[in-house]
Amino acid sequence: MASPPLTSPQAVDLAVRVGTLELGNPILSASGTFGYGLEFAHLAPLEQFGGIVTKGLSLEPLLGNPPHRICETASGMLNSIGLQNIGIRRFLDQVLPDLADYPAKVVVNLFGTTPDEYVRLAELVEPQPGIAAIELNVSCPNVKRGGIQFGHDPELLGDLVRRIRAVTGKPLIVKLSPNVTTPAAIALAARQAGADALSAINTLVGMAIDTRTRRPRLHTVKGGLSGPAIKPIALRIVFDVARASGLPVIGIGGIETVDDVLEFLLAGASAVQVGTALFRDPRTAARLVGDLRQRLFEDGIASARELIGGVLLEPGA
Amino acid sequence: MASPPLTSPQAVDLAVRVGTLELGNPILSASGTFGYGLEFAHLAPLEQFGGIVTKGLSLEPLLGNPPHRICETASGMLNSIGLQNIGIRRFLDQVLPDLADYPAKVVVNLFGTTPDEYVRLAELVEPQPGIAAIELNVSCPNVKRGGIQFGHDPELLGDLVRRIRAVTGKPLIVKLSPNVTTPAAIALAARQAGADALSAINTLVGMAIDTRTRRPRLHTVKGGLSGPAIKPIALRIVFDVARASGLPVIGIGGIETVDDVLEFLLAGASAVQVGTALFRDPRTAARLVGDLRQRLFEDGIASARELIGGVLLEPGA
Amino acid sequence: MATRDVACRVLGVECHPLPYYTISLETPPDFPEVAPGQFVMALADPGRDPYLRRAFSVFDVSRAEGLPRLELLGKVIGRGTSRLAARRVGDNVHVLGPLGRGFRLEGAGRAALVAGGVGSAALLLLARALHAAGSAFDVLYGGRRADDLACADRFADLASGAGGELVAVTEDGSRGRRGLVTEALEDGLAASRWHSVFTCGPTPMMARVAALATRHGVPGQAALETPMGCGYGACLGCAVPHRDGRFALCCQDGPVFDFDEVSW
Amino acid sequence: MATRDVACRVLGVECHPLPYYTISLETPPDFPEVAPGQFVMALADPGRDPYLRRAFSVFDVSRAEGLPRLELLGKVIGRGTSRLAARRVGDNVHVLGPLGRGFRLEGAGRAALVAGGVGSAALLLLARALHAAGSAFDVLYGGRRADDLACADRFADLASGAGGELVAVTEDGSRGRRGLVTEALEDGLAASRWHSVFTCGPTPMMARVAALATRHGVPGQAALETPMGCGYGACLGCAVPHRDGRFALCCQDGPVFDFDEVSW
Ligand SMILES: Cc1cc2nc3c(=O)[nH]c(=O)nc-3n(C[C@H](O)[C@H](O)[C@H](O)COP(=O)(O)OP(=O)(O)OC[C@H]3O[C@@H](n4cnc5c(N)ncnc54)[C@H](O)[C@@H]3O)c2cc1C
Ligand SMILES: Cc1cc2nc3c(=O)[nH]c(=O)nc-3n(C[C@H](O)[C@H](O)[C@H](O)COP(=O)(O)OP(=O)(O)OC[C@H]3O[C@@H](n4cnc5c(N)ncnc54)[C@H](O)[C@@H]3O)c2cc1C
Ligand SMILES: Cc1cc2nc3c(=O)[nH]c(=O)nc-3n(C[C@H](O)[C@H](O)[C@H](O)COP(=O)(O)O)c2cc1C
Ligand SMILES: Cc1cc2nc3c(=O)[nH]c(=O)nc-3n(C[C@H](O)[C@H](O)[C@H](O)COP(=O)(O)O)c2cc1C
Ligand code: FES
Ligand code: FES
Repeated sequence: MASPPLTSPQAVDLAVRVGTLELGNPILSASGTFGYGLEFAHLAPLEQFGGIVTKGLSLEPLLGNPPHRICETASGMLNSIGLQNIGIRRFLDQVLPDLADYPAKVVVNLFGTTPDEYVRLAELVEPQPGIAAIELNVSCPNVKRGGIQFGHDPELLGDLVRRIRAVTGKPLIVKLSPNVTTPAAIALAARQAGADALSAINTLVGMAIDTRTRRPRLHTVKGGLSGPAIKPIALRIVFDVARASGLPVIGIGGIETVDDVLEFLLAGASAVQVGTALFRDPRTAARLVGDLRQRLFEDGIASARELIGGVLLEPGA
Repeated sequence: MASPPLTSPQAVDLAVRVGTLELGNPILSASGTFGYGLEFAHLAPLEQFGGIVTKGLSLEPLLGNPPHRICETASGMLNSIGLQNIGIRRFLDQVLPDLADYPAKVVVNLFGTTPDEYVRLAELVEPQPGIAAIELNVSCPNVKRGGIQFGHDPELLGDLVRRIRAVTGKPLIVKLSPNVTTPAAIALAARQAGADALSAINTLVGMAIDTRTRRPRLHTVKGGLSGPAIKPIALRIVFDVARASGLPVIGIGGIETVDDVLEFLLAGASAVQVGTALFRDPRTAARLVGDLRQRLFEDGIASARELIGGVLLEPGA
Repeated sequence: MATRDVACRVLGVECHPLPYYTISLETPPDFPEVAPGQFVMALADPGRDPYLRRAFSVFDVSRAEGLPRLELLGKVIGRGTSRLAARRVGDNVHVLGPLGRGFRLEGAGRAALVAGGVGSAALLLLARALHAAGSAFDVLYGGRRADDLACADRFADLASGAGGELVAVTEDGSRGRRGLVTEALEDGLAASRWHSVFTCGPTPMMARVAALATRHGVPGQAALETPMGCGYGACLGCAVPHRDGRFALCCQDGPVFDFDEVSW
Repeated sequence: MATRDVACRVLGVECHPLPYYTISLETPPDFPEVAPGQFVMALADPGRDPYLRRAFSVFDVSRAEGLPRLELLGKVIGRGTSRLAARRVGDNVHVLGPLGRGFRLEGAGRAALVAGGVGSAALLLLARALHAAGSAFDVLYGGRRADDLACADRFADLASGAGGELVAVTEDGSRGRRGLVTEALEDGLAASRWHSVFTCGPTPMMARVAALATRHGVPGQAALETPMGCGYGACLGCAVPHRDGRFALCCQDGPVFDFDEVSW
């Protein structure tokens, strides 16, 4: 490498950008896996996070699904929380002000069941200087269009993103569902509709049955699979959508070790989100920041940005 | 239960049918994970298998992909063998005759890159009394239709199955790809085109990168994910396609324990195939037959057939 | 709320007999005080099988050579509990805790502690606290058979030292009274023996305990069990249907709930 | 081909020092004879992390109290090798083996055994066999530093007992000759010291060894390493590019190949 030798781990530059979103380091907490962040400040050094993606927020508070909501599977878990959240207004009034004390960038994860709901959410978020970016959870069924998920249809997705784009100047990140034949087609539609970035992946639809009771392990029968089990799928989708869309991508799915972070950056991610691993160990995200710094130092890599998309392919691949 | 009490594990009836395919028990080896069966008779008691699904067979022998072809992932593995096989003719001439010595039913797994190839394969298989059923691997790109996978397009799939149906009276099993938005739509197309049964799932497309070398861990960059990691996804797809199509289904994906077998039967599978677990332990399939017998005995269940589709759902689910 | 995430050295594993076992862990000196009914999330093995931690009530605490010790009472059920049982002296177990809201002792009066099998794990510290506070209590300890009443003698000593007794109940009659522990409870409630009831065990048992106590106008608390993804409020996986129609979090709002908080 | 799948009791784990270790396993009495260069697939832990077995050359075999013992030489790299290193006396390790095609000794003449690091694991039984056959041989044992030459003394004893010697080579010069083991090989080949070469180590090293031997007209065999899903021919994951344009299976056609079989 041509760069001057690094004198210490502190000399490593971890800053990355995801489009216009600038992050002190590429490690964020994933939506729905670390609440609104603040609640867990006693368990994890929030100030070290590159960013915090909030629990999914809707216009009105949601109570969520009845139990059972989770079960463990091989190297992963299924969840069907039912998008329980405090609602956008309470978030803006009661949580956001305190989050301002942390250098971590705040990304709000938004979802609705009609485009109007998404637009209204974006309008409420737009004037808030404390919010650095919007992540759209599009793995929700559009109630007006017969319940097809927004994220499963390029046209539906394109219309949705266009309408939100019209009301916000904040970096707009579309979170991709892995449960589609061609994620790249959805990614292209997002780009054409004005999205600034993508995040991938949300959970895969799965199921488990308790053979003693013969009942599904989740009240809702099916739920979302997350954790290390899904990492290979996530990595493939990040690789594909980064190449197909040219948009910056935030990689998500089973990230737990610094090697996982490097894999996603090499595959084309500009940053990553850590989800299920936080349940196992709330300090995972902060640990990864330190481990990444140390690893790049040891490998003589001056900036995390050097890794992005750096996977070496045979000519023609 | 109304049935008379079981006097011994031997009294449990393990026989199942998958459409017109009758099996002594519901445990088969999965395609590509136990060769042509015979090679491993010294390591596993083949005679206990309900059936053996052969390595995928094509008209001409295939050499397969250059290394690396596999890598381990969390509770699973990626493979990109490249469908290496000895070709249908050598199989029929040199392997099939010896397989006749075993009570396990022989299911041939067939693939091609044009519908004509598939039809030709089915024609060669049709006169063979030693072959109990055909399983179609439709996770191959149709070279004539721009490389879209047969299994990703209901229309393409329907055309393919119709043509094969026309030349064979053997039970015809369509093996579903999990890499689609709506497996149920593919299942319906298979049914309408005359398939007798479905098997699900094939592997999920995934990827892994060696962070030391920055190279993909597989020569082909992407590969198929299998093993316990994918079980929740497989179970969901089995549940969905069994209900949507009404066809009998053979469940595949991460099966390793008797609880896994029960889960798949309860979700709607009439039989199961064991794949990756055979790599870890070649005796897995035979062990599962014994464990299933013992478990049903302990639970006082007279026949494995009682379990099929027996998951208990809340009203309305 | 002081919660720590610490590596604890295994001091010993004892079988009572299997599937029941106790494991003693040496914690760092500054490990916080544990309230009766609180729990820890334990990671027995650095590997991914199982991937998530498992919740364990803090069965007992002690001090030796200045270092606090935690004792957990486990029952081998699946992957998590068997991993923990397989630890050996000198191994490390990672522990996040103490977590959750424990039992509230105010106004307990003469109390019934109703344990179902390994549910007793949540009740020993409570028995100690009642004993220390000079409150009388009985321990109703139920199981299928004698072996299910692991560490019953510890409860017997504490109860008799506090002017109460251990009432052992087994379904097969192999120890103590034959029948269900809830039958013993019902008899005592009918005789107005207790001012309060504390329980931990299988959910159907606890629901029955709560119904019986409520019918007799006796207040009480239950230490609930739900699947838990994190134990500290992040996953929202541990929903408990609350009487008010909302969902409480077992790990944060509980695991101990008043009988009348829960929509059983 | 006799292959068994057996649970073996761990008799001991020794560090040489870490990351290198040897583990001794007690096999059932009827465990088959192991040929030099053969390997086993070991499952160190009943859990799923890692999920697949790992291949280990059989480093040594012995007999004690009538029971055959296997010794494996491991280097801690990732999840599989560290699990195995963490086993304790009395634990069980599942072993499928012996597997594969070992070294062919006919016409070895005076031989060079070229080991790179933990690749030495495949060469000790070979050294024993040559010693027993009265063939002279030298062992060229290379590594980064002295610690990488685990169990070098065993090789030294065997080699000197057979009229040869151990040539230790380290990149940092901390033991023996400074440099690469292939340089030592080249010198000996130039001096026509050997009739055959046997090697195991990192693939680039073996490729160089094969190229050098071939250039000097000396035949040889290499014990190759590839990722292995099953070790017994089922997964087709262990492809080795063959000179004839096809793919050989490392686990079945190898792991030992003649230098001129492999498309390096
Ligand atoms: C607050 C709290 C405190 C707890 N305290 C303790 C404690 O002190 N000691 C203790 O041993 N456990 C305790 N548990 C339960 C413990 O955390 C585990 O969830 C439980 O033991 C099963 O974990 P596992 O990994 O062994 O089984 P898993 O592998 O997670 O599951 C095993 C299988 O068994 C089934 N299963 C679950 N429960 C039972 C059951 N009771 N009987 C039969 N099958 C069952 C599951 O459906 C699953 O199929 C507590 C739980 C909570 C929430
Ligand atoms: C026929 C055969 C015989 C073998 N004999 C032995 C033996 O006797 N002793 C022994 O210790 N091993 C032996 N191996 C290798 C062993 O089977 C493991 O594959 C290897 O040690 C890594 O396994 P792991 O689970 O520790 O690492 P994994 O968790 O599987 O991989 C760890 C990581 O390290 C990387 N990696 C792989 N190899 C190396 C390396 N050499 N240096 C640095 N990083 C690496 C991988 O890319 C991966 O990212 C043999 C392999 C074969 C095929
Ligand atoms: C319990 C739980 C709740 C989640 N809630 C949300 C959510 O509200 N909105 C969202 O976009 N994703 C949600 N996710 C998905 C995660 O943000 C993430 O995309 C996924 O879990 C994969 O990452 P992981 O494997 O690191 O967990 C949730 C995941 C889990 C496990
Ligand atoms: C190494 C390997 C090779 C495979 N080859 C084939 C094949 O030739 N044809 C096919 O239809 N499926 C093939 N499969 C897919 C399996 O039959 C099975 O659908 C999949 O692995 C999921 O099951 P499992 O998790 O039990 O392995 C292969 C899988 C593996 C792991
Ligand atoms: S266990 Fe995760 S919120 Fe309670
Ligand atoms: S390792 Fe599976 S075929 Fe060789």
